[in-house]
Amino acid sequence: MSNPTDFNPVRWLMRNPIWGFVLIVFIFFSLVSDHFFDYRNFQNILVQTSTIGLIALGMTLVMINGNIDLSVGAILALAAAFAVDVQSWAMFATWGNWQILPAVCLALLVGIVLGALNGFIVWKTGVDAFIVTLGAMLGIRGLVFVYTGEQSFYAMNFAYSDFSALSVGPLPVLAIIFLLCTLAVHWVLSRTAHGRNTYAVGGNREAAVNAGIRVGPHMMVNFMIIGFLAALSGVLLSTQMGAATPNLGRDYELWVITAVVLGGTKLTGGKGDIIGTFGGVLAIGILRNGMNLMQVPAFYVYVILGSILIAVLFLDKRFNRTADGGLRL
Amino acid sequence: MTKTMRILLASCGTLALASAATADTVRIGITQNNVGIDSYQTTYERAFIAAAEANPDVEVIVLDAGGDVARQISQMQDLIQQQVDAIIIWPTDGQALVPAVRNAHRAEIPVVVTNSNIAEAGMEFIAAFSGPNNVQQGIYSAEMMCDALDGEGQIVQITGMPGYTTAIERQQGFDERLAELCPGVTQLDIQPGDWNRERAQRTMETFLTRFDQIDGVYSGDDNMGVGALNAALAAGRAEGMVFIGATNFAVGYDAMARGEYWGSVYQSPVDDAEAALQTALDVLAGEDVPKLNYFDTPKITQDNMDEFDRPVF
Amino acid sequence: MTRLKAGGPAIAKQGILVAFIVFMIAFSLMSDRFLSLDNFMSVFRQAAIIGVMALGVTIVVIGGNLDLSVGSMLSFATVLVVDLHDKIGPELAIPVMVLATLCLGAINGFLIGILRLNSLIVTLGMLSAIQGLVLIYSGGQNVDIADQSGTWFAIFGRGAMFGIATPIIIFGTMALVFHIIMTTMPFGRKVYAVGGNPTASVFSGIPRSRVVFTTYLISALCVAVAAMILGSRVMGSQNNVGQGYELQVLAAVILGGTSLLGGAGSILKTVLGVLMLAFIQNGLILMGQPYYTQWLVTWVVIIVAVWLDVAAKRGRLFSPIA
Amino acid sequence: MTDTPQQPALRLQGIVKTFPGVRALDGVDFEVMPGEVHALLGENGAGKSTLMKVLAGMYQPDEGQIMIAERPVRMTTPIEAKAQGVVLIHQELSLVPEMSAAENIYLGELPLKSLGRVDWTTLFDRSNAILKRLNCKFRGEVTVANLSIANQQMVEIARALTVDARVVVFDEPTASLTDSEKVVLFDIINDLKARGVGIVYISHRMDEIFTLSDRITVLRDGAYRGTLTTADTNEDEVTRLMIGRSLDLSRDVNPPKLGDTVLEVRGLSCAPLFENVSFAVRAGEVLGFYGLVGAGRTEIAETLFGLRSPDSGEILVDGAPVQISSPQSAISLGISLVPENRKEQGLVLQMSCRDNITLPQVQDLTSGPFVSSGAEMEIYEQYREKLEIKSPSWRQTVGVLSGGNQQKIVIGKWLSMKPRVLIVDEPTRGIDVGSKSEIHNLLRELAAQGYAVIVISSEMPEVLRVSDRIVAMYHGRIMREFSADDVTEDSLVQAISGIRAENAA
Repeated sequence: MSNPTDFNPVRWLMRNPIWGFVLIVFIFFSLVSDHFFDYRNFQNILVQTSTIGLIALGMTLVMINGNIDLSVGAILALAAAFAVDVQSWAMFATWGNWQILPAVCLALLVGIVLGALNGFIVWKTGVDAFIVTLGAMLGIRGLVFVYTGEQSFYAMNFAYSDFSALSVGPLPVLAIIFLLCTLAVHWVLSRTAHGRNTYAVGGNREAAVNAGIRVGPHMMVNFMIIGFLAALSGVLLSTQMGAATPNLGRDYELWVITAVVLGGTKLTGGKGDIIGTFGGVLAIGILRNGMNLMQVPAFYVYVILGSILIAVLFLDKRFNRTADGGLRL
Repeated sequence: MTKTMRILLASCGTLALASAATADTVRIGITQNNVGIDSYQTTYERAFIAAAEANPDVEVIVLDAGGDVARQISQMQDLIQQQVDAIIIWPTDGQALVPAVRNAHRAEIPVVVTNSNIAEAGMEFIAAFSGPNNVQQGIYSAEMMCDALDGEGQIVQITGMPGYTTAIERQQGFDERLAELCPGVTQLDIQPGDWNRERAQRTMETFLTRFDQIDGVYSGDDNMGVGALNAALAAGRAEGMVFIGATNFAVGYDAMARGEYWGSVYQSPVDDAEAALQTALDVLAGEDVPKLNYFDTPKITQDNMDEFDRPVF
Repeated sequence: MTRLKAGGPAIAKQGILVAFIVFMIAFSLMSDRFLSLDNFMSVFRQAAIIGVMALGVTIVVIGGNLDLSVGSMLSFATVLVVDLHDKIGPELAIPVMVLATLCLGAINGFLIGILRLNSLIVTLGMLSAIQGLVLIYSGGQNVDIADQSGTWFAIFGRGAMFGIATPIIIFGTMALVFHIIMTTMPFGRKVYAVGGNPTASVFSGIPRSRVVFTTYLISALCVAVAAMILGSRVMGSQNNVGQGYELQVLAAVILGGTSLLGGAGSILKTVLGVLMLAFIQNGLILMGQPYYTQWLVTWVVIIVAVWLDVAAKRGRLFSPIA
Repeated sequence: MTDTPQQPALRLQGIVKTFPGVRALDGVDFEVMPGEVHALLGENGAGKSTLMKVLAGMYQPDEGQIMIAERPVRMTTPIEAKAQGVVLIHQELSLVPEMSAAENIYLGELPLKSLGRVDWTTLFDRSNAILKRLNCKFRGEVTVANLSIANQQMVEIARALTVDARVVVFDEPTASLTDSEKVVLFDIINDLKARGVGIVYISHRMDEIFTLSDRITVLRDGAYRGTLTTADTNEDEVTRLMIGRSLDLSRDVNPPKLGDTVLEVRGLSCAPLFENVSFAVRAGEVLGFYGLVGAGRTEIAETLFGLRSPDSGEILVDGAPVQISSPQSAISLGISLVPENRKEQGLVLQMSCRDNITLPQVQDLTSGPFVSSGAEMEIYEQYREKLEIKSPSWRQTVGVLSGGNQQKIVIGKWLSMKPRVLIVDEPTRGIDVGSKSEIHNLLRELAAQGYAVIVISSEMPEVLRVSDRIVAMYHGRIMREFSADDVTEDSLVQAISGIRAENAA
């Protein structure tokens, strides 16, 4: 709980180096690219980051818990497939545009159920979440292929893909959903008992157990939240495509983890926040967007993104030295 | 055709506006599928850039989606944002890019689809398609297979990366044509090789264990075909086995020259790239461009390979 | 504090072994082609590339770290050795490739061992950066060896000794050597100590940084060897040839019961994990199952095998957390 | 208090708890009266922790009854136990570092508004009130990671006060407290007692138990061994009950046979941890370092072991100045360190006893390129005998051994290196009385064998018992040096509280 009266921007940036980085790349691209500093482009960046961003919100919770979820990319793909396919089920044929509603609900439910499954396995078996979700990442992708039969699904109804083009006032609706979810998860994490317990479970599991927090169900809830957000992200992505492809979301888990770690969440758990994650997501979004605008060759983009990830990690380590008091370990 | 006319008119309008803004050069953005993944795409990109540089009136923005649909959608947005004069897209997925193409269409930027086509639903939003006909290539391969086996035999198929349009279309063309042309040829199994020679080799090794009699192998491209050939050679069972591929790679061409590889479909990335750029320029110039511009991808076999240059990739 | 004795019959502690035997029996029953020397040799040969890499990653993981960069490092090494083969000849290409790959390993080792950055993120960054390097080096082109039948380079992937394919011999030999290193040599002991408790290791005078650094060099060396097998087997390479291998390798290591927390694990069990994955792939194709079945099966197998392992260690099936 | 004084606040009857292969509690009876401090004693492994976990609702007993105010209750979670008025204060700090003190105090039961929102105002008001009652100088808003260990302990204690507790269980509460902080804690305990709360007090420190408690219950091997009234018993009797034999607690008074100065430190500084520290230790003597937690003692040891680089000063071994840049160089100079935190710094818990002992020299115990199993066994057997390490086999992972045996393994590890100087930091922390005296005797014996031994301790009886000379530290400085003959408890306390410094100033 930082006290607003003693807010010190320099110290704040030292603790959240990612926002300093966001600022730097923002200024950099504004100066070097003609098309970057433009209101429409900012809209684009928000929409583009919403996919990774939504999942990153959930990943922040899961990682503060001291867990990780590698299966989000596959969950996203399965949810997208459901969202698109269910619309064309015969039972909803007479529903008109309302046929989208059960499709989206079912897709989100799929995400929650798969998240619950991951969480339940982590809870009951005590197997490391990394391993459980690594398995799920393969398995759920298998489910996607079983379900889709390798084909892409597409939405007959253009109303579905029109949704992604909607704007409310100055903001595209996808960006609004992303921002609302960001606020909501931030609120959950910083203001509710569940959110505070998230820190407790990751920061000192034993203490959480002793304090009577039911660690297993608690972690399961967070896996359900990330499942929901991955599914939501899949649904929104499928509205942008008007379709769902079986390979959707491959490698997303890696980018999501990258964004969350850039945002200062510790892999060991107990530490992190949504403000940082939002910064991490924006950093990747702005970099990708800016490099696209500047036409950085694809081959170099890999090198640049990889190096930046390591560099930020290094800076974070420099700024946020833990209290080992100079012990050479 | 009225729809097309309207698009063309719209395109011309854009051109007029754009020209007013940026003097006489046209800016064309291209977003490719996945440049690093194989030589075909890389050679395509080089040829595209070379062709653009040869034309002083053209400025190109070259982007690569890295095989990721979402990233390609972002790149489409970025290109629309930059108000390029035309967009060339090599879709990572034929279905999923339809809304993005539609957005470009709404922004009155003409879109040329290259190499692998957009889904039916998107046809009304594109100015033109330029590229090979993947279904037709599958059909060619089926015909060659049928020919080589004299209508009788057992074959296996190694497909590209599951879920990608090119892989799906080639398989579809092959399967349908084979069934119709040669009911005497049975497909024992179909497994993916992920456009990867080593993985194709592994898949083939397992096929060889599983089936005592394999008369022919159809692979989604020559890269995988050569992997399958390697496996058969190593097992000493390549003799008399018919290997047919698609997208003739240099390795496939050489294997054909050695007589180990039966045939493939010749497809030049240079032609592909140049055709795409030309189509875009034609559209911008207001010419009446047909919707579908397939460039020729002939069959290449041991018999006629002298007529073709060794592929550069 | 009363401690639980690791209870249960000894076999329950060998989750992977149980799963392995079950699968071998199941496949043998379901496919008459499965249980044959030829098929086994073929599976061993296919498993060799992943296997050799998994050996190195096992050592890294026992040392308490992760290595996700092995996939793109494999692409790098294979492209390099194949490309240089025709340019400077295999006798020079191999040492150059090994050196270059070791350099990448040294970068990992420096960032993780010396600077103490988190290994998951560093190797994730390296995964991306090395993939870029490969593409820049090759210009995105496939590389091929022109004279495929004439080069002695063929020995690594295609050759055989005493009727056994070279990849199997290389994999087997390396597994044995690493097993001996890890179980009977001071270095192995130090890796277990550093992975088990890095602080206590430093307090025991073990050069923790150097040990971690070395594990990454070993991992890179394994990748270089895997690249020789791969390059020689395929006689060419694509730029993304190793894409996704890091996860298969990791899955094999995990299946082998190596703890991601470090300090525990075994080279021989990793070999079992590697073979298990390879047999699942092979067995399911032999049974005519579509390729995605193996993903579903792997899902279940990974969780169940590790679960049995964990359960045996804590002496009860379900986790005690409420 | 409505309960009559005769009615126990809490009563346990015939509690049995078994784990696979272990009967951890075997029919234990225990009761606490309101307003009573009841000490629970037993060696490590005697079943105290299990009993406490049963009390706190973390374990379910297999047999037996828990009665609160003579009503049988079932407590299946810590929350239920707390609701019944039974609160456990843990031995190992059970706090979440990234949360505020207030959140930690109310962990698991944060005051809520609608929608699961935390009611911050109530939370901070309530916790600040509690902290004030405890005379704490920090507020509930502070993040726990920024608090000192003692203050963190206060947060832990504050938790007990959030409910109207009938029974508060203190499990080794003073392990990391300084003497002055202990005084505060004892005040709090007495305050609770005066309010009629029943206190269960678990500690290894006899002096504390005799100062505080009204009754003492002793457990051994999971079984109830008896309850004594503190006023009518003495340490000997309690110890005998605990370990089943009597213990020689006297200091061995044989004058040391002193050798040459092995290690000398001149003007060593590592600001702000310690400054201008000078001392020397000779072969055959035990030099005690006494001071409060945070006085800089551990940091000096770490510097001598190459884990910190000093700002200035000299270290001389055998009269020659040396540079110690790493533990390896310290080891090669014959300096070894038995660290403060056994589990985190001393041992690789999942490694075997033998491998832990030979770890520092594994590089040299080779025949050819291989570690010589024979040489390892020889060393292990030698030190197992010498230190009387009780372990079923050399293969046993050290994690399951008792604290005393673990500590012996760490000491054995360094003795096997044949060091010149053995630095032992808090040699008996968390070790039961029986093993404690064994380790004290061992340290004396080592000195007699010609080792130069430095013992760092926060326990005065320990320092007095083992040291030939005592260095008192305060705030990173050496205040005074005493010889064993002229030291008094008073002068020692004054020195480590900085009293001499204030007088001098």
